[in-house]
Amino acid sequence: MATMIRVDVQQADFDLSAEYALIRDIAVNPGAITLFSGLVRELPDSPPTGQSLTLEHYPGMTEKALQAIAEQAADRWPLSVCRIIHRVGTLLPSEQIVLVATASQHREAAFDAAHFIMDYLKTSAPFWKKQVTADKDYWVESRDADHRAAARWQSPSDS
Amino acid sequence: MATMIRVDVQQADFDLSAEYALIRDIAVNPGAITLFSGLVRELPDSPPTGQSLTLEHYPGMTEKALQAIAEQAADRWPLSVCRIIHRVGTLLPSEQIVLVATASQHREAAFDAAHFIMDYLKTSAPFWKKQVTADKDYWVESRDADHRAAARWQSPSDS
Amino acid sequence: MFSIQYFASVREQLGSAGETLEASGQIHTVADLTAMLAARGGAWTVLEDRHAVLVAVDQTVADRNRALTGHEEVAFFPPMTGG
Amino acid sequence: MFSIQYFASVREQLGSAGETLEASGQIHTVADLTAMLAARGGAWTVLEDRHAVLVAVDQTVADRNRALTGHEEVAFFPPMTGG
Repeated sequence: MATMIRVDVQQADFDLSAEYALIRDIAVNPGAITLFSGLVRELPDSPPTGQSLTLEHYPGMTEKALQAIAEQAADRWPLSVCRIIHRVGTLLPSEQIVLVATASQHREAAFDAAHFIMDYLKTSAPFWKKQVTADKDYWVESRDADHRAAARWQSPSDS
Repeated sequence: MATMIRVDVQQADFDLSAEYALIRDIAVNPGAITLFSGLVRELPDSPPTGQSLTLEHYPGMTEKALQAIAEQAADRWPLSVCRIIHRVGTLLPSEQIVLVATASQHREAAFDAAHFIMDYLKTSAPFWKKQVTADKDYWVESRDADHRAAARWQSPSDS
Repeated sequence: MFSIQYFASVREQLGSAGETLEASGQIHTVADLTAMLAARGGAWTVLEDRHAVLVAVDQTVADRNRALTGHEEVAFFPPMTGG
Repeated sequence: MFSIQYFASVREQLGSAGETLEASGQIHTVADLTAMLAARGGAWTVLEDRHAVLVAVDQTVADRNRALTGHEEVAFFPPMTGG
């Protein structure tokens, strides 16, 4: 089945509602749409004022990496639509960072594909987060848990 | 952690955008919001005109069943918001049937809780679907695959 | 008094959405109540098919051996297909 | 000519976002290129730490033993943390 794939890397905020409406319009007879939105968290141990998160990326490679992740998902699950938007630049707590949306005839496929894409995004798309607080700046470290989450999608025959 | 739970059973359509905006407003520092929307599928082997799906339910029990499913999810995953809306009555192809939305600090929890709720909904909430086509009406049969999907969430220690 | 409800295909097969039934000394469990209804014959015998028909007592799914006191709301319906 | 790019903490540690480097007969693999850069000493030695620094060749993550012809875009960066 042909999957409509679209990926965007942008500074601008995105409109989840508009993306959902578009998917309802273009998806071929979808029974199930899963949307995942990732937001900037506020660090509880630090004064809220002055907090921000800066997302650096590797222009050129980023779009290719997102496209490759979406294509992997489309190969693995019967999706009619696969949409990824990832923001870059400086974001404040509670702002939207990332949107993943999948449409399928089956809820299992829509859920698993969106979850897979998020797990892969964390470990294979060239984004880096710098956390800024009132008193210091630091690069967010890669988490073992994220690598384990991504590895979980590899079946024994893939490895 | 206290989870804000809200469930509704209604004939009226729902507004996913408004639910998402509300969750962003009320969720405590959410990092992850998962939304799942289930839509009426069009049957490919039957003329599109004249197709509809009628959802019957058991008033009184339905709300209790949805609340119980949401509470199970909230016991199992650290959710700040858990929202279920399920429509009843007669719906046309591509109309929205069900919305499940979860907010958590962690994407894993938001994804798994929403998926769990959908799987349980299918097998433990008193809804029944009647498919109407141009030439016949029939009750949709319960699927073994749905029972297997729900059973998958039971850990050995639960059973 | 039992308040009895029938839903979906069960409602259609029986041609009834519900009824009230006098409690009786013979009815101690869901299975007893079901047997009494099934004794009407015809479509009513379907109620004894545990795969085709589920039971809820006071709006919670219950086993056939669930005890009844005579004041419950008992519902019969096919396996659920929502979502 | 190699087009070399540095990102995130690697960029900050090196104080450089990138450079172009003449291809040379000594550079046959990513490991050779990395060794040449690390030979500058100081912060540059971090490039040889395979856990701390990943490499992409022509915008695809690559192993250190990946062959180079001298015309590639090579990027060095820490493990990714997007999403």
